[in-house]
Amino acid sequence: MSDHSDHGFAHPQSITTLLTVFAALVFLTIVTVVQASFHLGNWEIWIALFIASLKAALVLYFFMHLGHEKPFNILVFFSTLFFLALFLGGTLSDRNAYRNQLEPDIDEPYRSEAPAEAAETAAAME
Amino acid sequence: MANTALQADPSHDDAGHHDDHEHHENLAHHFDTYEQQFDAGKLGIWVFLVTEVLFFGGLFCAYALYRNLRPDVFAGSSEFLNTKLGAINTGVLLFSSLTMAWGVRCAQLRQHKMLAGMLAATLSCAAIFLGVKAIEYSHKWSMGLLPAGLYTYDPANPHPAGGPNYLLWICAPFAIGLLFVVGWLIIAKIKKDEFKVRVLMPLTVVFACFFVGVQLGTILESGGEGEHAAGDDHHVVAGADGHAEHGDDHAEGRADEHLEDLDQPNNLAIEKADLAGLEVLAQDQSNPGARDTLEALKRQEAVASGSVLQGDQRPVESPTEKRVTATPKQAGVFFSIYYCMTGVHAIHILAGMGVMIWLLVRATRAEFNENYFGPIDYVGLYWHLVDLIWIYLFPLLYLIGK
Amino acid sequence: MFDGLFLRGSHLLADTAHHLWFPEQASTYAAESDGTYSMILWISLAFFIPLAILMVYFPIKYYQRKGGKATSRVTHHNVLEVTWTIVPCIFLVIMFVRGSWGYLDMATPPEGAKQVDLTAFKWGWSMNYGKGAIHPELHVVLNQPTKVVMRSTDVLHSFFIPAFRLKQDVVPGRYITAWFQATTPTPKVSQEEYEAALAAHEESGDEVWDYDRYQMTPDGYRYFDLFCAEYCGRDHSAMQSYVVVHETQESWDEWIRKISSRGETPLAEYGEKLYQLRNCIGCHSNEPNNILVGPTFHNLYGYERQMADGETVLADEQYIRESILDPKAKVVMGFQPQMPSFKGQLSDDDIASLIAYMKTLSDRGETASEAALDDDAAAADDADAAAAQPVEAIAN
Amino acid sequence: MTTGAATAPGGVRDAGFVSDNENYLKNSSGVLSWMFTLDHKRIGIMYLVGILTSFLGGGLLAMVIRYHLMAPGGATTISNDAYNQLFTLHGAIMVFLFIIPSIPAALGNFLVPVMLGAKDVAFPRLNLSSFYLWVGGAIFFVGALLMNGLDTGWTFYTPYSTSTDTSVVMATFGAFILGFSSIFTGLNFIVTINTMRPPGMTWFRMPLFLWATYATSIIQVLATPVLGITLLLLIAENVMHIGIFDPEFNGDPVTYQHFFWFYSHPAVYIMILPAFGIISELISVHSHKGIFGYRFIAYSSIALALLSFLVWGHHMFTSGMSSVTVVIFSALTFTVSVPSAIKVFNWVATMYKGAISLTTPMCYALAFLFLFTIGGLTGLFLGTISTDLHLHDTYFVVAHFHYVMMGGTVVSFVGGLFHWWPKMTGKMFNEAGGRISALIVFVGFNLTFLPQFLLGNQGMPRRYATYDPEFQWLHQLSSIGAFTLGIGLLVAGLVLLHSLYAGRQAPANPWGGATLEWHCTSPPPFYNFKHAPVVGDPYEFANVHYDEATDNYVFTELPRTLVPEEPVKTPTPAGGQS
Repeated sequence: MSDHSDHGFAHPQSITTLLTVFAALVFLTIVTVVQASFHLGNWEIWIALFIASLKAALVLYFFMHLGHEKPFNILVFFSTLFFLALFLGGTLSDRNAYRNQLEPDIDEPYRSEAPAEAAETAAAME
Repeated sequence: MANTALQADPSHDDAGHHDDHEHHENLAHHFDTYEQQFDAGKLGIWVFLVTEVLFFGGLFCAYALYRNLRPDVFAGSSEFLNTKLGAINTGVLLFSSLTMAWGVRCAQLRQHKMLAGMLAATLSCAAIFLGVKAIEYSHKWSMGLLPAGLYTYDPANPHPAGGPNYLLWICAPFAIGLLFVVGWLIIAKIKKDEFKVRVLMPLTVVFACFFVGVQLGTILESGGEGEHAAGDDHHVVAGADGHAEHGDDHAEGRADEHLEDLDQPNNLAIEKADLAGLEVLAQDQSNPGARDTLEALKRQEAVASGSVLQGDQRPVESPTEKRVTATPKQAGVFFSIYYCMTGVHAIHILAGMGVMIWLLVRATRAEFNENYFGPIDYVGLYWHLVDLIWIYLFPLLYLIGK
Repeated sequence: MFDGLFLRGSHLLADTAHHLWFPEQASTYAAESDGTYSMILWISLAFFIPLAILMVYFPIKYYQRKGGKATSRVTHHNVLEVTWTIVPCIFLVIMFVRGSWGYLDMATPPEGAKQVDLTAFKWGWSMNYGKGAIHPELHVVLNQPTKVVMRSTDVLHSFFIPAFRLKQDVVPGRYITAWFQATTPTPKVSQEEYEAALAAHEESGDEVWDYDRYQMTPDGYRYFDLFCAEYCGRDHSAMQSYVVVHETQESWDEWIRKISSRGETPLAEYGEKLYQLRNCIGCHSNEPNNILVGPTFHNLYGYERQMADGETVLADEQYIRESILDPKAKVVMGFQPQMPSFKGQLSDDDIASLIAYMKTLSDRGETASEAALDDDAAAADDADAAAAQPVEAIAN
Repeated sequence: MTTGAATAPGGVRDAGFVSDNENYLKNSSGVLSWMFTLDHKRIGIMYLVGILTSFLGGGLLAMVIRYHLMAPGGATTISNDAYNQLFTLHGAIMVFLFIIPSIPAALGNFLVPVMLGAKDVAFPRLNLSSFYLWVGGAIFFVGALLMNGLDTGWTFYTPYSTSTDTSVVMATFGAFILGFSSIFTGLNFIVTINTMRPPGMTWFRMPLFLWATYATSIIQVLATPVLGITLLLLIAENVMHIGIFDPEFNGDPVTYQHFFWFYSHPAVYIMILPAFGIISELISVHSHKGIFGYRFIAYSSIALALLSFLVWGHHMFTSGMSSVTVVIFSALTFTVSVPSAIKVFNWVATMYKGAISLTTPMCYALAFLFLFTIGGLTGLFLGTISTDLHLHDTYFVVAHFHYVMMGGTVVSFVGGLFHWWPKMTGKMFNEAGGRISALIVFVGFNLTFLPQFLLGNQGMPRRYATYDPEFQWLHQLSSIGAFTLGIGLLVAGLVLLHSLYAGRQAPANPWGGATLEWHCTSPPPFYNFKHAPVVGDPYEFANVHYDEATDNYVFTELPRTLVPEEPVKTPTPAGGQS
C-alpha cells in the first residue's frame, strides 16, 4: 500500500459524479422553494423534510462517500439518527401529552395574574 | 487460536518523539501503517460528526416543540425571513460542498495547486455565506426582532431610528482581517517570500468575498423591498401572536395595524379573539386552568368596560393590566430558536474556516498525497455535515407558511 | 451490620404506625404505596441475604496465601447464567405492574372531588378554598376526595405530604392536579392543651406560631407535615405547611368561616394576622434593621422611599396598595423585583387592613391618619382614594 | 532505581525494573515535559492529581454539610443561602470535576493503551487537550465559586437557574467545557479500541475493563453533546431570555428536565460502568481465577450503555410528565437492572473455588459488592412509580445514589487505584494500612447512608438546610458516619502518599494478574512495552506463578511461543519520501 502507483486506500471520485450531484442538489433546492409557495397545509412540512432528506442523502452518499465507507463507520453514523429519534420522540410525545395543562395565557407574564384566585374573588363578590 | 505478538519496530524501542519524522513523514509514532492512521482518523471524525448531529439535535428538538405548540406564530414570524437570502445561501453552501469534495479528490491525486484552489473556493463561499448572514442579522436586530427577552419589535414602527449600526460591528472584524492580510501580502511581495504570497493571495480573496456577500445581501434585501412591505403587514401577525388574520393585501394589513394601535390602551380584543377557543377548552372538565382563565378574562373584560362594579362599588383598574396585553413573547421564541440554530451553525462555519486556512497552508506546502490526505478528508466530512444541517435549517426556518 | 438494620426495619414494618420506618398512613394511597414498598423490600432481601452470605463466606472459605492456585477453572455455565437473568426479570415485571397500577389509580381525580386551588411561591403555600377563603394551611375533610389544582408563581416547587405518600411538582406556566383521600383525621386537641399552648405562645413572644413545638395548628388541630420537595432557593427548607384532616364537613365549614372574614376584628389587628397568614412575614420583617428579601415594614408608612430608577416616592396608602397589586411597578432601591402580585388574592378590605397594620409599625403612621385608625369607614375611604388614582400614571 | 532487567526464573522477560531513561516517569524531566507531554500515562497521572484535588474539595464541603446538619436549625452559623451553595458545589464538583472523569480519564488513560497492547491512544494531542479542557472547566467552576457562588443544585433546574443572581452562566460554561473534555476522552477510547488493537487482541480477548471503558465511551460520545446544547441554551436563557426553558417567556421547565436528563441519566452510567470494569479485574486477579461468564459481563456492559438512553424519565416521575410517559419510563427503567444484576452474580460466582488473597484492592472490591448491591436494590423502590411518589427528592434518593456513586464508583476507584498504584508509580504501599482504610471506609459509609434511607422513608426532603426536630437523631448518626468515612479516605490517601517516598520497589506483577499491563515493567517504559507482549487470554491464571524471592508473579510455561510465527509486518515508509 505504500506503493505510489496505485491510490492505496484512497478512492478518488470522478469529476462527473461530483458535478452531477451538485446539479441535482441545486435542482432540489429550487423544487423546495417552489413547493413552499403552494399551501399544502400539514403536508407542507413533511414534503419539505422529504426533499431535505433527499438532498442530505445525496451529500452523504457521494460527497461524504458513505458508499465506500467501512460498515462500522456507517453504523456509527446511523446510530446517531436512532438516538436522535429517541430523544426527540421522548421529549415531544411527553410535551404533547401534557399540553392541555399549559396555562392558556402562557404568553403573558405568569406572575402578573392569578386566574384561579381572580375567578374565586369574582365569585365571592357577586 | 493464532498467537501473534505485537510487532515491534526496533526504531521505536528507544523512547523519543522526534526520530519518527525523519523516517516516515506524517506517520505518528504510535501508528504502524498509514492505513491504520487513516482509519483511526476516519472513525474519529465520524464519531465527532455523531456528537455534532446530537448537539444540533437539541436545537431541532426545541424547534419541534415550539412549532408544534404554536404553528401559527411560527408561520407568521417566518415571514420576516427573506427566502431569497436563504436560497442564495443554500446555493453557496452547496457549491462549497462541491469544491470541498473536489478538493479531497485533488489531494488523493496529488494535484497540489488545484487543491489549494479548491480550498480557497470553499473558503470564499463560506465568507459569502457569512456576508449574507451579516445582512440578515443586522437587519433584524435593527428592527428589534430579537430573542424573547430582548424582543422590541413594534408593528407600528418597524424601523426605529437610531440604535447602533449592527452591520458595521459585524463587518469590523472582517475588515480588520482583510487589511491585515493585504498588508502582510504586500510585505511578503516586497520581501519576495514566494510561499507566503501563495498563501496570502487566496486569503485576500476570501476576506474580500465576505464583502461580496454583504453586497449581495444588500441588493437582494432592497430588491425585495416590495415584498418587504408586504412583510410589514405580517408584522402584525407576529406582533399579535398570530391571532389576527394574515393580511395578504397591503391595505388590509395597514388596517389591521391601525386596529392594533387603537386597541393598545386596554387591548382586550386579543383576549376576545381567543375566548372562543378557550371556551371549547374550558368545557373539558379536566382542564380547570382553561375554565378559570376564561372566567378571569371575562371578569377582566367586564371590569374594564365598567359594567360590573366591585365590592366597594367602584371599578378597580389593575395597574398590571397594561403589561398583560399583547406581549410579543411568542414571536420572540421563534427568533430565539432562529438565532440559536443559525448562530450555532455560523459558529461552525467560522470554525470550519479556521481549520481550512490551516489546510490551505499545508496544501500550499504540498503535504498531501494518496497516503496522507486524511486531514482534507476529515475537514471535508465536517464541512459537508455543516452543509447538511443547513439543508434542513433552510426549509424549516425560511419556507414555512410562505 | 446493615443486615441487622434492615431486619430490624422490616420488623417495624409490621407496625406501620411506628414512625421509625414510615410516617403514619393517612390516605387511601398510603396503604398501596407501603404495600408495594414492603413487597419490594422482601424481594430485595430474598436476593440480598444469600448474596451477602456468599460474599462473606467465599473470601473466608477460599482464602489462600500468596501463590495459591484456584481449585476450579470454570469459566461459564450457561444454564446458571440464563437462570439468573430470567428469574430477576419475573420479579421486575411484578414490581412494575404493581407500582404502575397504584399510580394509574392516582392519576385521574374522581368526579366530584372537592377542589382546592393551591399557589406555591417563594417560600410559602397559599390554599384558596373559594369565596375569598385563602389560608396557608391545607384543610380537608376525612374520607372525601380532594383535588388540588396547583400553580407556581415563580420557580419549581413540589407538593409533598409524607403521610399521604403523595408528591407532585408544581411547575410555573402549568396547572397540575393532584388528588387524595385522607383516611386518618387530625383531631382537635383538648381545650386545656390548646389553652396551655396559647399561653406558652403568648409567653414566648414569638411572632409566628411554632407548629413543631406545640404539635398543633394555631387553631388547635393536630396536623400532618406538608413539605416543598423541589429545591427552590434560600428558604426551601422553611417552605412548609400543615395539613389538617377534619372529621366532619361541619368542622371544616366552621374553620372556613373563621378564616374567611375579618368580622369584628379591628383593621390593624386583622392586618397583622394577614401579615403572618399570607406570608408577608417571609420577606418583610416588622423590625428595624432586619432586612429580609424585601424592605422592612418598620417605619415604612409615611416615609420617602428611594426607587431603583432614582425616583423618590412617598409611601402612602396609594403606594402601598400599588406595591401589593403590582409589585414591579416601583421597586425600592437595593431590592430585586421578586414579589409576586397579590391581585385577586387580597380583597380591598384585606389591603386596607394591611395598610392599617403598617401604620402601627411606623412612627409617622398615627400622625398621618389618626382618624383612619379610629374609624374603619375612613380607612376604607383612604383605600378608595388610592384606587381612584389614574391607572396610566401608576403603570408607567 | 535499579537498572537492568531482573530476569526471573522460567525464562520470563520484563519481570524486573526498567532503567531511568526508559521509565515513563523519568525519561524526561521538568515541568514543561509534563505540561506538553503526549504520553497517555503522564496525562493519566495529571488527570489523577486533578481529580483527587477536586475530590478533596468536594469531600471537605460534604464534611461541612454533614456538620451543619447535626442540629435541626443548623449546627453552624451558616445561612440557608450558604448551605445551598455548599450542597450545590459539593454536587457539581463531585459530578462534573471528579466522578465523570475519575475512572475513564485518570485510570482509563493510563490503562487502556497498556491493556490493549498499543503504544498510545489514537489521538494523543486530543488527549492532552481534553486534560486542559478539564482544567479550563475547573477554572470556571472555581471562578463561579469566587464570584457569586452557585446555588442551583448541580442540575441547574430552570426557572430557578434563570432567576438566581449567582454565577450560573459561569458555572454552566464550565460544565459545557467539561463536556467537551469528556467527549474527547470517549472519542479517543472508541477509536483506540477499534483501530489500535494489535494482532491477536480480538474483541473477546480484551480485558473487561476495556469493555467497560468502551461502553462508557459510547455514552460519553452520544449523550454529552445533548448536555452541551442544553447548557448553551441555558446560558442563552440567562443572558437574553430565549424563552425555551423559562416559563416567564413561554418556555417549559419540564422540557429542560428532559434535555438535562437525556444526558444525565446516561451520565450515571458514565460514572458506574468503568467501576464495573475495575471490579471485574479486581475480583478475578485477586481470586486468581478466570472471570465467570466473561461474555455475559461484556455484553451486559454494552447493553447497559444502550439501555441507559431509554430511561431518563425516571428522574421526572413527579415533575409533571404525562402519566403515560411515566409508566413507559418506569417499564424501561426496570430493564437496566437486569444487566447490573447479572454482573453481581457473576462476580460472586468468580470467587467460588478461587484462591482469594485479601489484599487491599480485594477488600475494596468486596466492599463494593456489598454497597453496590444495596445501591442497586434500593433503586427498585425508586423505579416503581407508586413508591417513588413518596421517596422521590427525599433522603432515600440521596442515600441510593451515594450507595451507587460513592459506594460503587468511588470505592472501586480507590480499589483500582490501590490495584494499579504499583504499576503507575513503581512503589508498593503498606498493605496493613490499606486494609484498615478499607474497613474504616466500609463502616463509615454504611453509618452515613443507611440512616438516610430511614430519613427518606419518613419523608425528609433533600436539600434542606434546616429540618424538623424528629429527624435529628438519624441526621446525627449520619454525620458521625460521614466523619468516619472521611477519616477512612484520609488514611487511604496517607497510605498511598507514604508509599511514594517509603514504599519498596514494586515488581512487574505484584498481584498475579494476567492482563497485558502486568507484562510490562513497573512503571512501564515510555512506549509501554520494551518487547512485544504475548496476547493471550486475559483471565488465564494457570501459567502465572508466585516467585517468593522477588515477591513477584511470573509467567511460566507459556503455552505459546514467544516469537510470533508469522513474519512481522513492519511499517514501511511511503515509498520514496517527498
